[in-house]
Amino acid sequence: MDALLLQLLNGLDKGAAYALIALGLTLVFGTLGVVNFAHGALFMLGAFVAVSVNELLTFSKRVKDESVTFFDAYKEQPYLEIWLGDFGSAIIDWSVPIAILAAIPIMLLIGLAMERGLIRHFYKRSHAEQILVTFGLAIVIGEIVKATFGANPIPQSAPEIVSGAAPVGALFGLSEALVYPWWRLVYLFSSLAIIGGVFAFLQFTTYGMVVRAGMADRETVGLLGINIERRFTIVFGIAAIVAGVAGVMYTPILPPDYNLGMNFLVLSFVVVVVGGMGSLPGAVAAGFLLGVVQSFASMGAVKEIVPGIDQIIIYLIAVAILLTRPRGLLGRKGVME
Amino acid sequence: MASLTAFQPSTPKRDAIIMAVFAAVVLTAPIWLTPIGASYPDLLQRFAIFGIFAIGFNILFGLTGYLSFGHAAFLGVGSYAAVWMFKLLTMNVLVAIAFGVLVTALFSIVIGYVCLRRSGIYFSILTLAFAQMSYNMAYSVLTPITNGETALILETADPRIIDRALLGDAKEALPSPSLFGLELTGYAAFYFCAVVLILAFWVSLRIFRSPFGLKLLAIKSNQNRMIYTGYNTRPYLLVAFVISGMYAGLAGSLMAITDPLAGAERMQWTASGEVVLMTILGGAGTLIGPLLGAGIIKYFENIFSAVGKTQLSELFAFLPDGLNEALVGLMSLFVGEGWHLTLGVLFMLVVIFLPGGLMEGIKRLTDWAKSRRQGGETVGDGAAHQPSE
Amino acid sequence: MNKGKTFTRRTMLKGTAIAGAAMAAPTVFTRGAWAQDFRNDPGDSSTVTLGFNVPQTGPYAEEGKDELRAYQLAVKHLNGEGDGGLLNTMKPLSLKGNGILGKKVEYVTGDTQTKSDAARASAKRMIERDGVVMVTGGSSSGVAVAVQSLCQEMGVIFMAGLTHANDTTGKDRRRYGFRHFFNAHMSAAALGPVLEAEMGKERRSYMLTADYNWGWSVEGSMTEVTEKIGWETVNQVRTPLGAGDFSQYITPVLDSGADVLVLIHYGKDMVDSLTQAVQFGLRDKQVNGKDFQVVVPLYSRLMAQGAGKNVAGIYGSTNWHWSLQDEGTQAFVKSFGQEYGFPPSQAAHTCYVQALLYANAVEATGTFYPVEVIKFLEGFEFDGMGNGPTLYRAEDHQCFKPVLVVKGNENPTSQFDLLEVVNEVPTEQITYPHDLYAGDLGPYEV
Amino acid sequence: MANVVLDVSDVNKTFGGLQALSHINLQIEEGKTHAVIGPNGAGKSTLLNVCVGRLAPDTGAVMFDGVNLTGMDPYDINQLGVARVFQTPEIFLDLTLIQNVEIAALAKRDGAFHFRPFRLMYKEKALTEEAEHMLEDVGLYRLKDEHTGNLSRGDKRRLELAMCLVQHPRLLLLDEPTAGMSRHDTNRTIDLLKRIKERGMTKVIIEHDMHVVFSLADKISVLAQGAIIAEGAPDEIRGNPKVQEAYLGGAHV
Repeated sequence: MDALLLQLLNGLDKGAAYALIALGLTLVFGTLGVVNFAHGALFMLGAFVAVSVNELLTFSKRVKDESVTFFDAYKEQPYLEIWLGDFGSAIIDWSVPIAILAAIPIMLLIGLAMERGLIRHFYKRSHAEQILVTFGLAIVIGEIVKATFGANPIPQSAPEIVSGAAPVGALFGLSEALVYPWWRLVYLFSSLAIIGGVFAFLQFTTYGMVVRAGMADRETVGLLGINIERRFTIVFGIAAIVAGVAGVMYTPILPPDYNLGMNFLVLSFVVVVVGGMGSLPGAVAAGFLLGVVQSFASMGAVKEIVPGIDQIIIYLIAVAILLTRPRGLLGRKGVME
Repeated sequence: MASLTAFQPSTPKRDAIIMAVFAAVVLTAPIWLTPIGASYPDLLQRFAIFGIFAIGFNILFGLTGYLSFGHAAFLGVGSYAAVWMFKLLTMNVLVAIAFGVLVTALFSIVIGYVCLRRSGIYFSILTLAFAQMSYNMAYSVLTPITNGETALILETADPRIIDRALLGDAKEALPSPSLFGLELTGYAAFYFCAVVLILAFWVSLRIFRSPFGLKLLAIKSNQNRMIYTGYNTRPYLLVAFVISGMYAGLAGSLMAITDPLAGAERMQWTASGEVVLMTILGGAGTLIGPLLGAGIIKYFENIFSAVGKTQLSELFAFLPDGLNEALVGLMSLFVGEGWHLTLGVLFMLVVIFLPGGLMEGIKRLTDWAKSRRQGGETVGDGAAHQPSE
Repeated sequence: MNKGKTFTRRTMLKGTAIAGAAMAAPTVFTRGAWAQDFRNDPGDSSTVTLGFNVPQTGPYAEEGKDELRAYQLAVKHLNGEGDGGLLNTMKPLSLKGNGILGKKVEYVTGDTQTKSDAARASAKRMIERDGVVMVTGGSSSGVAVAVQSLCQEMGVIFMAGLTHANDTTGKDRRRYGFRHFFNAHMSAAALGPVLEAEMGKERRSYMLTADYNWGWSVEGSMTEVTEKIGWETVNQVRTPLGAGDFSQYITPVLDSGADVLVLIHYGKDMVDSLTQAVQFGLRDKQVNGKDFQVVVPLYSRLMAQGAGKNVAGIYGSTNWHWSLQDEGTQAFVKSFGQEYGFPPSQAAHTCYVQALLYANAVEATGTFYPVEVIKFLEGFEFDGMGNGPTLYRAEDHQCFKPVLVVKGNENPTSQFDLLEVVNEVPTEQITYPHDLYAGDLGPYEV
Repeated sequence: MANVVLDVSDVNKTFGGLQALSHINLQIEEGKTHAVIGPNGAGKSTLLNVCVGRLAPDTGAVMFDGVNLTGMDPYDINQLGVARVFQTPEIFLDLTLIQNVEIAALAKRDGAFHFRPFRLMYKEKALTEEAEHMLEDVGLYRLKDEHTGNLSRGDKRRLELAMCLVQHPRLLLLDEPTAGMSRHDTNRTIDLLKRIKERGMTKVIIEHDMHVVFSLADKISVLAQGAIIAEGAPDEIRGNPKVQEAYLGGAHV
């Protein structure tokens, strides 16, 4: 029972990551009609915003380690700590949450630049060409990050107070042994909040209503004299922010490297399509569904029955859903069929 | 040029010329590729093999518009099947090819039958899912068949039933794949691949020029109209899918022939993505484009990745020191470990400036050249495209 | 490098297409003529080319970069430039610091991408186009085995880089392949006594294993050794390569009753799974009245860097570490550190040593003829290369030398001071019979 | 009485509670041109879709020449000799005009599926000639090697018609063949359809434009709210008060 609960949490956690990336992917697709293979790169860039913020905050005074003679080895002490003492340490400790704040404007800018500079010229081009150009862009972004930060993963840590394991079991009157990392809980709930925020934005603001109407029938809304293009540019920015913030929040769980985006890209495409092209709730539902299924398939009891099932379960479920439901969970008719 | 770049009516004479030029270009590749450092057997073989792979992929994607994101699975299956033939029966390459293509055909019938129940991106993701499942299983649970991460390789202790029966016990050394006694290594293997490539290209040309090919193109253009015009499109798509899968299987067997090893990463999504990129880069739906795309990507992968700072400074040695260093520093971002960057930039440039791929660029170039020559000639040339009157 | 090849590459780079055409065609016919000789004989050329095949893209790109640095350093030292590095400490030494057999050493590089196919393609390019006499490098066992068998077929010597699976010199050993790096069996044998001393005889272990050959090979060796000291294996779970999020494999550990987690992952997988295991509070846990422990059988400093402070107090084994105090290590760290400004990784070390060992063997035998070089290396005993007295065992081409057991440093004094050496396990303890992992080296002449 | 080619008997079709077709009975006689008219939303297109197998009726049957079409695939229905022109032209963009017609001719000759990859298009002389004649027939011959994307709407419609005609169907279904055309184009299309009529081809036309209907039809059925409210020769329909009512004062009539 405890094991099942933990796996459910794991699955939701994983699902939250899939859902956040898929959400942006499907938003961009639904509004702009662009298949964006560089979306994973936005996630990765977000993670490296966290890395950069951390490096800025821990800019250090270096004390040479005299015992090492053949090269310069340093004991580093961040200037923030030297100048501000404990307060400085606290700031550094909170570098990931600070990076989330920083990521919002940075990712918005990156998103807008990407849309203005490249993506908008590809609205009317074939999906094949969109794939090629955005794939090229993803490679270029990845290589630039590699050249700047190296290929090795760079660890980030969550603030001290949320870095340990939460006694979930004790809180809910279950087994004492039942613990779950605080940061993963924070991540899960923040993701839910972000997803809720995006939906609320689309549901309750006039801006969002126009965007939704545009997703449903672009031409008609265009005929109403509303400048869809500009609004869609903003949508791209929002997608970039969502992906970027997801990336920042994921760094304490997964030390980022330049390949991070590519690793998530394929899975998030599967998620989007399983959810149904052009459907936001579909993408979110599929994200959580696949995450949870993947977790449960990894349990020892399941693997004993079907060895290696955890390696293929996502694809198996994807195939099953696509064969029983022609347009995924909630896809609209005629979109990319 | 038009009959090369687009689906245009052609004439037997014109096609004969295309075939002759193509064969000549392929067979002389070791000579004209020398100046760019690409003339050594392994890369030449790779050009031919990935050319076949891309040509086959283009029969599906270029003609029907169905974008498979899992074609590498067929490449891998073809390789595994061929290596198993080497291990179990004989080192004769024809047996390996026949078996490799046969197994891939069966495999692609099953996968095609399932995936073609959907279209568009749903089809793409279905193919991707099957390929990823194949890859993941080949890497782990199927290790007894695939030898997992290490890749399936030949052993001196392999049974090779036919060879042993005919030639007695093998020598101590590993045998090489051979064509009735002719060892296929180095340039011999390249020429073998080249001949297969020419045949594969010929088949693809015939398909492009056939009523069957025309129908596939019509499916891409308007499947609804096809159905109301009296066509059952599903079997057409399945046949195209299987043919294209068999091309991949053929390429896979050839990979096993030129290098008797089959590894799981051949089936990974990145490998499937690579052939998609090759085809789009060169120009989907054109005869030559996919080949061109395959050549360029393989060239970058094998040559650019091997250029280091030393070679660069040799190259710019004629420049003054400061300039030399600056240029070498800049260029070294794009070669060696930076070859991915070059590839990414190339993708973007091609799509931005040449919608329709490299063949579009070539077409524009020839059109421009023609229009420069003079108006009258262009008209005469245009008439040659339309022989049906 | 002979004259023709220099010409080829220059022409390629300068894009001039003149005489190159004459090159390729004749090769078809002359190939047969080399047969009684050997492939890529440098002959009268004043230079000789080595092929450095390392991962430049993909998950081990950082390690590959370090390997390449080591090779470039080795080339410098072989040619008598720089401070000479291990040429000063190696015993017995035949090298003279004037290249190999008086020929200046040049090199070509390639990208293995950590894929068997790509690695073989790039090795073939080196052999077919660039005419290398030896191929070396790599950062995974799959690549090592693939390239090794290729080199056997081509008759070119392969000096493996970082490869840890037993297969490389076990089931898949080859006459033309040599491994200086240690292997899974040795890791386990070295860790056994240390784990017993540090954690006691009554432990319950839980293993998470990367689901491919290397992982299985370590899993097998670790199980054998830990059960021999009395530990109980609670469970062994295989995880897909590159899973990223390992939480679904870690949570079952929590209430399994295990008190030791053995993480059989390498590279990015190890960084991820260790980071996540620590987040799940495993390091702070008490089970069966004991502190919960984590063991990482194959450790590297680059990985420790990726996992950050999570490595503190975690045991593992490594082939070599820069903080060793012997003469060889000091000499190597000195030249590497002065050249690049930071200490070499174990991958860099093994690659550097492999390059020197090959060169030394050629110098000693007086010929590039691979059969003679192989015969020299088989059973070759040497010292002063940073690992103490070492034997290249003839039967399986595996080096035998002491193995280091290390622990993640709790209080690092600098950014490189991530691992502390706990024990240097002597060679006798980790030696095993050569037919324990049966394999066939194959013939000398191919 | 002439031979009945298409026999629609008691067909019902509902979409989620909305009765799109109710108890439709329709007999199309061989060689006649039968028009189905009615206001928007009357169920004309649904009726057509039932006839070509795109929609399956809830109850009732559609018989073509003694064969029950219910549940048949559209391509099989076409192979029986039923061709359809769509309301918005459905042609093969990206291909040339001649190729469009050739594909249609191939369907007639080779059937629903035919795999001979080594035949060559440029050796199909007879087929090409037939297609060229057809294009000549509809007045598009001079554009035969153009890509269809550049055609005007009227030309596209004519091309689609040529694609249907080249198959020599026994029954031709036309969904508003002149919708969106200029008067000039409309008249040309009427002329074309009249010529076909002379060849004795059976046609069902769905049309808004009364000018077209009365120029062509031998018999007219009037559909309103899913039911046939009147049927008869053009003159009978013209004077029918129910029809006038259905058309809101019958401004067109």
